Amino acid sequence: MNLYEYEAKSIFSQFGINIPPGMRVTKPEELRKVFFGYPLTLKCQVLSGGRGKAGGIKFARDLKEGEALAKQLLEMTIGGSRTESLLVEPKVAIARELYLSVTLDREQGCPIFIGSAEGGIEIESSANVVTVPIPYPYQPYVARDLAKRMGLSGNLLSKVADLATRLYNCFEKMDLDLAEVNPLVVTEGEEVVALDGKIIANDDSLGRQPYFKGWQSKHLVDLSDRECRSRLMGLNLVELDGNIGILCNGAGLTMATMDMVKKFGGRPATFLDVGGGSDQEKTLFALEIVAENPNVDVILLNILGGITACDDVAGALVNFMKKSPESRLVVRLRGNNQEIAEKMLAESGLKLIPDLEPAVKEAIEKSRTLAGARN
Amino acid sequence: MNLYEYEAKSIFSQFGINIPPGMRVTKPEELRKVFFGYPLTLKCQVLSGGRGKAGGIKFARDLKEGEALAKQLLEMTIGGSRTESLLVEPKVAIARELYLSVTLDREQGCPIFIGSAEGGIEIESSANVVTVPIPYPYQPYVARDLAKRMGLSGNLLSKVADLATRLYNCFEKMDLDLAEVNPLVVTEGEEVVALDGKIIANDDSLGRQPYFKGWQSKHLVDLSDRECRSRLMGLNLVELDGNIGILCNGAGLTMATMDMVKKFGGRPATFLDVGGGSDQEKTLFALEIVAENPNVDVILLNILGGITACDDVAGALVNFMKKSPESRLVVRLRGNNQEIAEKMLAESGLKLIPDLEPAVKEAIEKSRTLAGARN
Amino acid sequence: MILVNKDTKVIVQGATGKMGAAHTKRMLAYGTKIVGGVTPGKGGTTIHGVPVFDTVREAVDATGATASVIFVPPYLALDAGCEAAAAGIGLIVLITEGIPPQDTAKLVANTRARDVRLIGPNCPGIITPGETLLGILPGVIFKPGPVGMISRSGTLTYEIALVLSDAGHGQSTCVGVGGDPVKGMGYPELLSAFNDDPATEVIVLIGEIGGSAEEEAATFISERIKKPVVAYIAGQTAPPGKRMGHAGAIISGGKGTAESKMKALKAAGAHVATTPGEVVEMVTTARGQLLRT
Amino acid sequence: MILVNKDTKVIVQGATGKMGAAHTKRMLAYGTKIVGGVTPGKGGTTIHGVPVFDTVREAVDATGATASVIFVPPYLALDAGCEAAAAGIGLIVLITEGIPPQDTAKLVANTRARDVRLIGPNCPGIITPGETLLGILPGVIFKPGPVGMISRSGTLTYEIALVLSDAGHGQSTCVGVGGDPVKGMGYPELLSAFNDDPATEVIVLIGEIGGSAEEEAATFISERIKKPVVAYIAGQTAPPGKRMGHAGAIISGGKGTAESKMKALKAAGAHVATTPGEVVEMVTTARGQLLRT
Repeated sequence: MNLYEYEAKSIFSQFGINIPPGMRVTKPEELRKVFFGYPLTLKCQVLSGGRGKAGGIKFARDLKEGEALAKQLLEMTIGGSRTESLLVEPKVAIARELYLSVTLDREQGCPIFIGSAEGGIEIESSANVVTVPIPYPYQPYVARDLAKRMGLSGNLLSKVADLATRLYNCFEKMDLDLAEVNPLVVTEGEEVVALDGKIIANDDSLGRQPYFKGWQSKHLVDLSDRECRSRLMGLNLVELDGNIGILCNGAGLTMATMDMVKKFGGRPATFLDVGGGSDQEKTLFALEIVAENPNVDVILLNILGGITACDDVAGALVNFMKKSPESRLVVRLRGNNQEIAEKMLAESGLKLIPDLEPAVKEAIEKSRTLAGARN
Repeated sequence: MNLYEYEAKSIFSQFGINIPPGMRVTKPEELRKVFFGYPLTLKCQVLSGGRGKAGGIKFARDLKEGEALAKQLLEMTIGGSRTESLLVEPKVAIARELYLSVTLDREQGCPIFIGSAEGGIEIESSANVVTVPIPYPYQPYVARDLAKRMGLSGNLLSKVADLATRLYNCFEKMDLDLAEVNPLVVTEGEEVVALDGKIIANDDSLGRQPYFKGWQSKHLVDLSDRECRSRLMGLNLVELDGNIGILCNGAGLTMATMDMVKKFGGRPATFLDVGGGSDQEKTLFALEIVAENPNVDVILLNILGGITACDDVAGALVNFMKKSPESRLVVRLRGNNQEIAEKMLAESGLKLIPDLEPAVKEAIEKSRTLAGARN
Repeated sequence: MILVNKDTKVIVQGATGKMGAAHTKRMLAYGTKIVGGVTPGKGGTTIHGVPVFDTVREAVDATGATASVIFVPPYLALDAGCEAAAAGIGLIVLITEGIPPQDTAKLVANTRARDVRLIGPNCPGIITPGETLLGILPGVIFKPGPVGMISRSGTLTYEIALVLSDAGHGQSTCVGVGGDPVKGMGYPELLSAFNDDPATEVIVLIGEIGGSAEEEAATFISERIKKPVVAYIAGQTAPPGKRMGHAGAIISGGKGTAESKMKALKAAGAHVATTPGEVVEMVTTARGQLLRT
Repeated sequence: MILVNKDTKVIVQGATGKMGAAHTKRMLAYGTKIVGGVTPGKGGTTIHGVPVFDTVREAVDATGATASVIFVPPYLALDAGCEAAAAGIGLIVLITEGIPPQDTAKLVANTRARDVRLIGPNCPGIITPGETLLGILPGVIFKPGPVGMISRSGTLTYEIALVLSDAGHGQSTCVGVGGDPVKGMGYPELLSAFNDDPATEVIVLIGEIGGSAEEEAATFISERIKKPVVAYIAGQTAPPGKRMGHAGAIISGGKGTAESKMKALKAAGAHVATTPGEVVEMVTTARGQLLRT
């Protein structure tokens, strides 16, 4: 779950990380209540990246200019994401910019600090980046090692190391995937301040983080309505631009099926992993949400029963076909309780295809026919 | 720092450990405000042990009996410790009593759980005791291992294990030396409740435990006034029943000096470790607090300079002798800056003895003369 | 075969839960030596004829088990894994999906320090066909034979095992390492184990988009692996920036593409298939060449 | 000599603090090879001619130090100790007094897992007379010779070393293990090291009331130690239930008395003195016997 900058900063502040004074604004006239002086920085609150380049950050010298800019910024859409509000802060006198983040490193299997003596950058493409693996249990010397490797010294080393320790505490206590400060600025008064902040909360941990309770739905704004509803049902839906809706159990099998559809000349419309052990209700929901997409001509359901019992899937299919014609369906079903499933579906006239490659080819064939019929 | 039962239970409760409803009472008439029904348990709040045997726990069937008992209990002194208040609780219907504690095991160098399927006992003398070392970082399976070894099973195993995990969390987060529940009772309704609780907070950790800020002075009630004032100055004073006041730097040397005084026929009046690196002010305070004890005829100061600089000690002696005659003093002083110290003290006429055994013998000799003169 | 065989004594943590019980039954039916279940508070009962213990330590003491399959809920998995490691279990197969990745990282640190092998989490487990099954793989699909399989995916492994079995290529052992970004054993250790396993002729490596484990495996293959490797990467047509089902399956910052992985594996001398059907063809070719050499 | 000699390269953590600086100066004067100090934020400066680094890792990389003497404040000691261990320091001498004992327990777990030797906390350190000094012992008191000393006390060690030196019994190495209840190296490891040390003829063990370390040492002595051991226990007249200066020096529940320790040591064949003077006599006797045998 991606958080807005103002949310991330509020969390940082609770862990003792310096942030600039700030105010969230949803209407231009709220600027009158700003309790700190001009010039102001006005920043679009969006979940997408690249805000600065897109013109989502402006500076105002006085209230009049501020209100005009606020009006304009509040209407912006950046990278497909609508501006939720503005974060207004006094303009900071910057002596130096740094980069600092904590994330999990999948290859090393542990959290890492990422730091750079260069701030405000795209960290993936920067040369001056240092990383330090973080052992568990944490001790603050790891942050000092980081600050040292970032080339810092003196008081600045100690201040940045202290902030890095707080950032790690925040990362661990709040179960984050990413806690990033970019840029971390050193002010002309030698204060170390998180000028911009990004937090990605771990989705699997939301259930044990009371702070984030109820936050999920309002943070799925970069997903389509159907992707969003699927996520809230615990399903992983990705919408693509083709006409074959693909549903499978298991992420790898769904990807492989999608790849095969494409390879053999078809065009996938959805990637939908119904997950392992999914029940009848969930499978029905999955079928319906795929069918709902107006681009979908054919639904290719590919279930290889491991945890999933085929009869549960068949039950969902029987229900689905009460409302939707079986003619759009291509079903590959194999695994546990396969015989029961076949019996259940025999009555409906739905033919099961036991092997994947023929099923994929059948779905492509059917999609061409149906797409042709539609045009 | 020993805590009162009501303080310990309040902390337990903050960590999610079940405690009986309770009310602290400092006057008999406060019993009228009790918000739960009779019969009541009235318990003396004292820092010493053996409260039950000493008659410090009574049961009242009604308010009248309660007030009479409260009056009586509030006046009790148990093991030299005055009753601070009463803790009043409803009488619990007990199905079973257990024992549970967390403490540091010095030999294994780690915290341990101590448990027993027998409660309300002197744990040192009980046969049914099991201990489980606690690895760091903590995981709750350790508490289940404990509950299993205590011979528990079923729901009770899970409930006691859960409580043990909370007790450990309390022990770790609050920097305790001991977190003890004795007895831990299973009620007739199968609830697991901490019926009595004992906490010893670690003295060296008080500085980082804001919860305990300002608590120390009111919890030194089992010490004499002089022991208490010394503790607040960071000095370790133990008062004994002899007439030779012993001050040394270092615990081992102080004990060894005390042992030698006794062995050669003297009677130690104080054990005072002025600690390593102690400054002039602290040393002067130490000399004065020893001199203040009316039983002290002779002061034996034994300083072997490691961290301690002899000239600092000499400075304290010079100041001390402005108010107190040097005739009561026997000083053994050796180590860093010894020559400067000798020079400083030469003017006062105080003779320094370089070796310990002669100094001890001199002190004993002098104590006999002075004790004789006094009688 | 690697890691497990018919004599491996196995306990199931979370054996009395819905999923744990169902798969305990299936594993027993497959022939797995399940010697105990562990559910705190249920000690003394039985599940499908297997004794249930309150703690892993008790189960290990009573049965001599050396492996554990874990089905506990996600927030209890770190505790369960540490319990197994502390009780002397040498191989942990962690099936649970949805574990907070920081918990997994802590468990990985714990098992590494104790030299305990961890498979998973979010994985289907291990099968040595005809001998034993630790996890949730559908036993009927797998046949004994000379193909060693390592995979980040569950059902895709079944799919490929199915077409391999149908084509007469049975498997020595199949290991599903799981789809999470942070996990226990990875490709190098398992490639190395298959390389040393006399029962394995050909190694099939099933990867997917996200991370750089396949690129690292490629380096390892070129340096250390003597046996033929057939690789397949899922997500060749996945759009960037989207999480494709598995927590670990995401192309981010231009990294973790199927293209990059396939290129690295090809450069390392592996045979790289684009469909499950091609995997079968390449295994057939590789085994044919082995017979000739 | 054990643990350290004149070639041991030493860093001082907290070298720029008041106490750290004073003892860095004394150690240098004694001849200790202090190759660096560590104080975060003071890197690039010097203290008594020794370069100061920001981190232990940097200091170790630059100097090849293998030992560290720590003088940081109590609540920073766990961090400093872990830093030293992680940077490859093999011997940590932790002088700091007043460390929360749970922090010490965590540091002990960390150093044990890494096979790092930890002396202390709340200890005077180690001296190999005439060679090197790591800590705060007053060098002038100690003389080279064949007596190995292990002690839970600081100044009492100086006292006994003083009377031994005066009587012509110099010391191979003296180790103050510290007065805290939880600590790093204890009697058995050090007894064993002295037993194996060709430069040590007689071992002097200085214990005190509290705990059962001396009783365990007695068992170890009777089973493993071939050299004569002279033991002295402080607190023979200490009242029960009172903490005698050291956090660890307390007789509680009837346990930890000097009587019990002296009895156990006598039974193990050690010579047990009741005053420092008797220690000298017993060492003289033991060395005399060694000469005759």
